[in-house]
Amino acid sequence: MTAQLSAENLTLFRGDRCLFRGVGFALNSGELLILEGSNGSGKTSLMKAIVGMLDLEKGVVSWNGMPVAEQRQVFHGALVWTAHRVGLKADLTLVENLRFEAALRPQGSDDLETVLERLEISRLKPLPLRSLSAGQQRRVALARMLLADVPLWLMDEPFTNLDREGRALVMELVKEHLDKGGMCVMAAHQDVEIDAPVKKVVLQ
Amino acid sequence: MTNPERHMPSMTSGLLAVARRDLLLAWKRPGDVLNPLFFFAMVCTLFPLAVGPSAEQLTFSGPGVLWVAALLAMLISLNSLFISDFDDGSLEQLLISPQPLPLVGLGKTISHWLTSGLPLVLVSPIVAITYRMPGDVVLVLMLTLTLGTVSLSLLGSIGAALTVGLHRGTALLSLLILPLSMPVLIIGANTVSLAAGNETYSAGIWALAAYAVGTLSLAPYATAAALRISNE
Amino acid sequence: MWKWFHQLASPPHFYRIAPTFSLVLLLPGLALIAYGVYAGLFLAPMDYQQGDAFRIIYIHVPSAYLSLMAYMIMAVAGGIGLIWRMKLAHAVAASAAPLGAWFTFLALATGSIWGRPMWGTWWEWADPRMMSELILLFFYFGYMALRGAIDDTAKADKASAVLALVGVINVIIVHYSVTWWSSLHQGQTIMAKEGPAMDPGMLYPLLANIFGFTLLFGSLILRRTRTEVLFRERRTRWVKEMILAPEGQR
Amino acid sequence: MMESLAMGGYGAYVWTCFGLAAAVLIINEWRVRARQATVYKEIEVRIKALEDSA
Repeated sequence: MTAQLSAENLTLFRGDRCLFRGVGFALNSGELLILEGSNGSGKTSLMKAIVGMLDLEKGVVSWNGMPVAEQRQVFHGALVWTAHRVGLKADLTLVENLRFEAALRPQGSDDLETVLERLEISRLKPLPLRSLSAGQQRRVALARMLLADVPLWLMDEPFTNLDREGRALVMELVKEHLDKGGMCVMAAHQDVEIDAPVKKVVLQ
Repeated sequence: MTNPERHMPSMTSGLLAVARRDLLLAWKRPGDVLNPLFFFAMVCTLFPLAVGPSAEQLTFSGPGVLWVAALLAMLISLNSLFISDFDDGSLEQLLISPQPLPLVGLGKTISHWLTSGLPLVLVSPIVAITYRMPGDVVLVLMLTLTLGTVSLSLLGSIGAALTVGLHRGTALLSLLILPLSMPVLIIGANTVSLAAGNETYSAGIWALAAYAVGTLSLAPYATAAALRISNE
Repeated sequence: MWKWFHQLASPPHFYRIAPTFSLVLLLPGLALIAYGVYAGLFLAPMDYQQGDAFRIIYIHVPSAYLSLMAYMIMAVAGGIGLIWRMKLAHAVAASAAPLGAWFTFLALATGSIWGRPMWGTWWEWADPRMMSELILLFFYFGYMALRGAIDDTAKADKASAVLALVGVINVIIVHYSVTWWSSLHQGQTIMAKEGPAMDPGMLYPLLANIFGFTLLFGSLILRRTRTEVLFRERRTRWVKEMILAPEGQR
Repeated sequence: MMESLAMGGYGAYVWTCFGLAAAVLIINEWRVRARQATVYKEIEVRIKALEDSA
């Protein structure tokens, strides 16, 4: 059986500089893919290339055996990407932000209240995002992931700005997602302790 | 794992959600809406000061001055169309949402028109009266401004999408948008002048309407392409 | 055919053959211009209305024609580059812009000089062709400014291609709206239209100059593109090998 | 001879235009050549420097 998310021979240039060359992987449900490498090694760019934001010099990313370039909308409907920047509006409240996100992609059965309780940000509901700490904003981005009904999670440095407790929570959530048959691609420069089948791509 | 009744939001829900969100943001930051209006009023004040306040002068140059001022005010408001979304990363999120990007961009443009074009149309009669424009001509002015600002919002969204994320984006945006907007200015201002001179002006209205429909059907695709390129 | 086209579009191949092609265009171009200029200045009969001033047409019309053609090339090449991801096409578009701007400038300057004895003014706002040409120059400025503002070449190529495609539709609309506008403000003399029934003695030098200028333009754009290709490929192996090759084999 | 150069009184206009055209063509020809030379030179220097250090 072909992997759900696969990539072959990905090569990307930024201007004259080659960020990575010949990167490939195959990811099935229940598996975690970790992109390793020091800062500036192109982890974020690789992630952007996977979601189709960057023009690859060479290589194909496939979703269910079909190139994502040919089914962009289907693929984007199957993923949530927690980028380096949370990508939420600072002037809107937590609920307004999440309600907006909900209109964009398929939503799961969990209701907002439960998810916010779980992430321990329920009491921050009426506040505009700009009055939240960086760590709290991260948790709102996690709520966006939990609320969406998508198989593929992409997380760029999910542990930044989180305390020990927060990091444990992220690992727990990812583990649950994988156990339900989801997939996760994670860029991280520190060790990730998740009890699940792990694949790695190391960038120089 | 995905639930069997997993339903994808409809095509237009992204458009509506984006438009609603931007309107909400504008509501929370009224300054962004008011500044172009103040600018419009001020430019209209500059002209009588520069060329003289005689009634004849004002009726003659009124349509042109109002139109130029409206065009510049639109230009000012266009600067911020994509910048804040670009800065906080929500533009990236829109690019990878399962919604068609032309419609997402259109949603932003609609909200832009509602918060900049429409207020200009509504404020223009006040300024027009000070320029001694008769009532029926004011109506023509409002009609041309309505159709014209729709085109300007749409054309402007292309320019804003092309320049988002560039250092010297502001000056560049004017350089890109002003030549593109010349047909709108020419037809809009002269239609009002014709109406003021009691001549037939319907051709101008039709031309503006056709131009608005044309940009409405083409500009969203150019904006979407430009947004993808700017975010590479 | 397709294969031949692809080979032609490969940067090293293009770089090698461009000078030859450029020369093939340049020599007949110069010959045509030499004839066109000489015949236009001294052999063509005088215009009964404008006297000898009409001879400016031998510069004005070819440059106005090239100003539009360069814009078309820019837009078409940009479109090809966007759709088929052909790098050479983007290099062509990048080279066409400054050349087009120069010819637009030439058309404007000669038009203005021609206008002085004919209209009695250096600049006639109500002439639709001059206005269209002026706005075309603004389009060129915008295009070059956008290119200049984006550091990443690949990104600049794509963004400016979108702008050129949007612009090419608008250039046409600008022309129509300016024509309509000037029809509202008539009263001043508009430049007499050159009818189709032009004396052959006047027409042939004009045709010679149009073709000659076009060939010269083709030669310039080929060589400009060649430099552009060299610059863009500066880190590739073929450029390195070419530079390190012994003098005679370059 | 002088008469035909005077262009019936329009000589100044006509000759300026032809002169301008010549200037534009020459400037462009020169710019194309100059740019090719600079770009080539730059690349040559850089590649040779890299080659020597290697």
